[in-house]
Amino acid sequence: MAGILDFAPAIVLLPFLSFLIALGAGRYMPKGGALAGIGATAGSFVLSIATFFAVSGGQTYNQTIYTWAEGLDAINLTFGLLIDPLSSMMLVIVTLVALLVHVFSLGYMNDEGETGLPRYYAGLGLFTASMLGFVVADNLLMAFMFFELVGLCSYLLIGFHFRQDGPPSAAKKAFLVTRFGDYFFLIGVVAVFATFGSAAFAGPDAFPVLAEEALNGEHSVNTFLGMGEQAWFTVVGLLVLGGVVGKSAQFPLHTWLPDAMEGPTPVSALIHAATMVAAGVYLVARMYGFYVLTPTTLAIIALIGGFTALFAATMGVVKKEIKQVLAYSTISQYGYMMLGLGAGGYVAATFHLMTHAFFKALLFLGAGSVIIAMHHNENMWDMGGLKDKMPVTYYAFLSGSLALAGIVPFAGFWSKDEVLYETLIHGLGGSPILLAAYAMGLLAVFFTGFYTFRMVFLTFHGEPRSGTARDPHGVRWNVKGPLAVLGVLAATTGLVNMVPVEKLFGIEGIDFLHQFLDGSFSSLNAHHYAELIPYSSGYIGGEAGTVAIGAAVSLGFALGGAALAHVLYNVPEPVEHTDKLGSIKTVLYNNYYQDEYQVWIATGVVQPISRVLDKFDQGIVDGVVNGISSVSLFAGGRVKRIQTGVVSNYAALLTLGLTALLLGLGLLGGWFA
Amino acid sequence: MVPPQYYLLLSAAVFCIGIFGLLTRRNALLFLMSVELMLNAANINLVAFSYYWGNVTGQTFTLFTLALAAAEVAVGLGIILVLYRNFDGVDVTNATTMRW
Amino acid sequence: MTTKPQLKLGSHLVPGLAAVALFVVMAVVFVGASFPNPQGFAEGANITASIGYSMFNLDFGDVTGESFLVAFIVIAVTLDVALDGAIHLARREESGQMRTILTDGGRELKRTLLDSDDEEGDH
Amino acid sequence: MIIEALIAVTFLAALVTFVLPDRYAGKAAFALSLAPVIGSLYMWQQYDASGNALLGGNIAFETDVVWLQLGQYDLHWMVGVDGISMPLVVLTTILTTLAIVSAWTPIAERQSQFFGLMLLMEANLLGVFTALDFFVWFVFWEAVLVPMYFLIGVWGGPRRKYAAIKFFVYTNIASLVMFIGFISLVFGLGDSITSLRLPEIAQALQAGQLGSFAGLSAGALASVAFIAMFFGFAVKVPVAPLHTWLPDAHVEAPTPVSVMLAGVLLKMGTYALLRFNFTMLPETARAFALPIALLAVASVIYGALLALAQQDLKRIVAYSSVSSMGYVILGLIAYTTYGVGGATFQMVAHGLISGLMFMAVGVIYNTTHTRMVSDMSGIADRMPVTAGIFVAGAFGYMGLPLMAGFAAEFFIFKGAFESTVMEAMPLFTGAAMFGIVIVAGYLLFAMQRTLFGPFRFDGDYDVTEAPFHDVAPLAVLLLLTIVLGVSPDIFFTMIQDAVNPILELGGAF
Repeated sequence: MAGILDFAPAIVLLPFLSFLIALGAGRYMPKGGALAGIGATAGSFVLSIATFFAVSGGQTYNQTIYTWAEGLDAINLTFGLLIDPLSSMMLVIVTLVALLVHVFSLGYMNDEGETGLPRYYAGLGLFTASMLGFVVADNLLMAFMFFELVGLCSYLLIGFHFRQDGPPSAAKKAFLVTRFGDYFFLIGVVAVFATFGSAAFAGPDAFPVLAEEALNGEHSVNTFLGMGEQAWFTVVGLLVLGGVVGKSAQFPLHTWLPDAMEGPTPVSALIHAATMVAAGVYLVARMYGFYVLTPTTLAIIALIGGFTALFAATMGVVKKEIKQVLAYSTISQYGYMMLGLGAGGYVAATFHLMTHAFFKALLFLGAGSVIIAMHHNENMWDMGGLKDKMPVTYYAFLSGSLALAGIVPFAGFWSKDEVLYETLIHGLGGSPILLAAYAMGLLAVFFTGFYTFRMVFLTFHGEPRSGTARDPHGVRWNVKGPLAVLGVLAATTGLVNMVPVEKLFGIEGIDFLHQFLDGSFSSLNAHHYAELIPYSSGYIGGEAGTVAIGAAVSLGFALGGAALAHVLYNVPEPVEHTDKLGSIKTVLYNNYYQDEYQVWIATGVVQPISRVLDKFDQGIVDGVVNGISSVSLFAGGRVKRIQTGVVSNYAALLTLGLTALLLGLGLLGGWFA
Repeated sequence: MVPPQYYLLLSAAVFCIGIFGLLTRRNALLFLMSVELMLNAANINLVAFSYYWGNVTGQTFTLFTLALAAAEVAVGLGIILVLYRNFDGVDVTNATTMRW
Repeated sequence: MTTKPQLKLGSHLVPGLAAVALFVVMAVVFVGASFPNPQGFAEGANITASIGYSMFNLDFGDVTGESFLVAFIVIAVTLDVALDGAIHLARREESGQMRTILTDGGRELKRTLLDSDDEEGDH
Repeated sequence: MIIEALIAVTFLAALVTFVLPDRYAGKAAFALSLAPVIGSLYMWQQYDASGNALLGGNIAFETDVVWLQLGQYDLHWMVGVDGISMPLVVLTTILTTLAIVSAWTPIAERQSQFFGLMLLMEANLLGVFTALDFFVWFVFWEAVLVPMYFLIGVWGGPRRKYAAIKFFVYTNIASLVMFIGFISLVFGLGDSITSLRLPEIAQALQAGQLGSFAGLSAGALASVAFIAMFFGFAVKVPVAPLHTWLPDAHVEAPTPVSVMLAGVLLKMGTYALLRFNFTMLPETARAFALPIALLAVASVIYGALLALAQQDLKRIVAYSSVSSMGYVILGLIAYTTYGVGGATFQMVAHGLISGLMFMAVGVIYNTTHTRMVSDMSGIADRMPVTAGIFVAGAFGYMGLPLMAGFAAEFFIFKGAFESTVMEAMPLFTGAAMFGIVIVAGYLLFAMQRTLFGPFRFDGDYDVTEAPFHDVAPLAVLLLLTIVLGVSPDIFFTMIQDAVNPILELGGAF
């Protein structure tokens, strides 16, 4: 297993190869280049598993493999690989989900007779390669570069059906909103380079380590705009956070994710559930050593996370299309992860990241199979009663929903509960902001439970409400296979880190994920972060007591939400209860008018400014230039009049000229006095 | 001995009368006359200074200017003839085509 | 009903003021100028003869002076040319279109050239 | 000797093309233009210069011959190449050849004269980038305008005469002002220099030989000369308020001429700025850091916002050239390795990318005969390959990583952020960086309206995929952009080697 880490670059290059193959020879290959994609992702998956075991054996790998720009008297800009528990875990997640999505795409795209398959699989291949490149990046610049490439692939894949009007504008919106976030991220990257001179995550000159030493006063770093070191690190942290908020669709920049549902469902599953949206949270986890040093930034992250969780969950309640509900649930779940990171729960957030990747991918693929059955009609009110016609999809979907809602044995419960637990104990330990965030997170659990089961009951339970719902179009193994695999994963991944069980029943050593994440470089492991977090933890009735109470409360809320949904929607003829909300429904349905105000900023503010500028430019700047030329033309016209053609005038001018000359010379020469 | 200023004054007067004629008249023939006048003003100067320097060059030169004046009038009359033919009249203000 | 000549006064005399102005300036200058006494000629010097001699580069004359032989020849040629020019200008044409020196500011030439050019078609 | 050969061959090629019959002119011009390409690649392969040509570095392929006496100064024919001019020479030759190939379809009449003028312009451009004596340089600098005037004026669009005259007069006045600035500098140096060779002048200035001239003290003279030269070159760059000739010239010029105009002619301005203003008068440059940085940021944001309001595809790309050139100015004033090096790299990168974008717009124009965004939509449906390359080029323009645009822009941002020229430099850099969001905005918006959505076209031409020889130059340019993006070190090391001596002067370290 030792040499396996040298094959790490292959993980990234295999999907890139499949991209080239699909792009070049896709037309001539059976299934439009899908096989190349499946082969590549399978290869990467195997390699990732091998890397995973090598890393859990205590190995780590941090090598620079390519010098991008060699600075003669300045620092070099390089690409390198950093394989440690966090990145190997993420490698496994991304490659597994990518593989399953590729297989699923056979069913979703090929069988449905889509055209342009080579372009689709090329896009998927490039996306997987860029995402893996981002995961293994060893410095902030490489991370930013692949961060942007991932944004490009999401643009290409959302806009796959470019012949209609919807997808291209959704793709444009997605790219622009994330680009706005990446603007701040780019300033952050440049600021880190300027402040620390290097942007490496790990190794001797890693910038989190330099920041830590700078704060302890061991050596000085150049700060800018006259700020002190602490203030400047907070600013840099917030700048990078801009990119994270954009990519992980957190509160202000979340509007692109629901529109991104215009893309094919496997794309939504891969990109907008499991991997790309996770890039932001992964980035914060990657440079957590830097964020931990600045408590204000952590508090802001926690607040954004908590608020987004609640905010998105409320919007998910009233949606009609199955994919819209899942989109808002994704935003909400990533809110939890940000909450976990903000509250100092590094392991909790990473745990939720992993479990969420599986069950959300499962839910999206389940939705995909339902959409195939419903001939691409996503409206839940036309579905109903699919339970007995699509058993495999139903049970997998159910396991995913239970995980999402956070019901005990399923993965979602353990990870979400741990996030809330960390927030609670650090909140009690004397930071009221975390308590507020905890409250928002808790409330969101109730809404999550409600909309999840509302979705399940509307789609699978009750009487079929439309013709297609009565005899849905069957799905083949390539759809059911991935669903089954993910269904099992959604149920079992919780066992990896059952903290409450460990604390309540005192069974030491079952928090495998915690130990796993401790095996990294000294500056990157969970233990090191635990020491640095600025919160102290307070308990009500001892540690075990708080765990029990926390778990009970969150489970209670989840079950409450589920029960409400059961009461309202688990009836043969469910009716639109959300109308009772009246005006609140319209506000929720229109997503608190977030879309409108962002579109207004783009079209209502920026475009008129540019039109005014254009008129200014044409009128005044160009006017001045043309003005100067017209002055000379006008002057020419005037002077021309002197030449009248009459000889006497010329004689007169001559005489006057002579007189003036004589006068002038006379005055100068002193002839007169 | 008459000091040269007065000769200069005389020639200036004659010269300006010539110009006055040139500026105010509209008949091309009178232009010629005025020009003659101006030329002779110059001759007055020449002779005056010939006397002033006690050198005969001035006077010899005057002879040449007289000859030249004759040549000039000859050509002038030719031009006036053509002017008359083209613009049926010797009124100078009608012939305004010699411009941009 | 005598038709005695009247002095035609009026606005056409305004340009004349330029001439008057010129005279005034010159007059002021000349009056203010101061010249030493003129040398004048020797008593009884035969000036006319001297002019004659200086005309033909002979320097026997009582009064010195430059020689003008070249000028003499040139002025002779000039007079001949002037004479021919005058006759040519004055000649009334007998045959066809009179190709005299055009004084129409080149309009005729331009019209003939451009018309022919326009018919060729635009470029 | 190679540089003289290169220029001579290009001149000969131009003459030969002039006399060829129109039918063969296109193909022959392409064949003939391969010679300078091979020549420049050979030069690049043999390249062995180190340090800055003006500051005593050893110059590659240098020839220095006295050929004229002009009073106190004897004029040298001095040509040579260093890290800054080598990439630009290679860029010029490659871009001209590709522009010639892309001209086969659109240029339908008087082809021989068209291609002759293109090669003539290339020869002059090579002269500009290799000349190291002011007299020779200025001759080539003015000579470039003549072919460009005719190329725009004869083969251009409806308002071509207005655009050509405006371009010519505007640039000419600018070079006049620049000339006055430089000559006052030369006179200020008095008799401490015996020739107009740029290295000699630069080193004399560096040694503080600048005396007073025309009543101005040395410092004031330096500032006046700097401002005059900056104005002269800023028109060519173009910098924000002086840019109004660019959109007209681009819109009216035929596509291959636009490619050359955006690809290489704009770089003459920035190259000259680097050679004259920022190498010879570093202290004055640093004294003017604030206004120059303001102009740079204004160019970026103003150019980008204007592009957002345009309806004509070519005007969009033209205004975004103004915006990209603003980055170069920001990089130059930063006086750090990555700043000035990045600026020089951006000259090459922008040359390739704007060339690609103009060609792509041109290829679409060849079939649809319209560039108005509102006249057409869904072009990707009928022209998939061209649309694909257009999208890739647009993303390259937006600064997508692993493409040359990003490399250049990142270097400039990094260099400008950490620059010690001014306290507020990070703020300026942050403001300028907002340009990447606006660029993404209008390019995506334009692509969405023209390429995507259901196919609709008002004109009566049948829109079909472009022929191979139109798409091939596009593919070559895209490939070059990616290669330069993945490994910018091809040129970047060479550029840094030439740029670092300037920085020591500017006291940046």
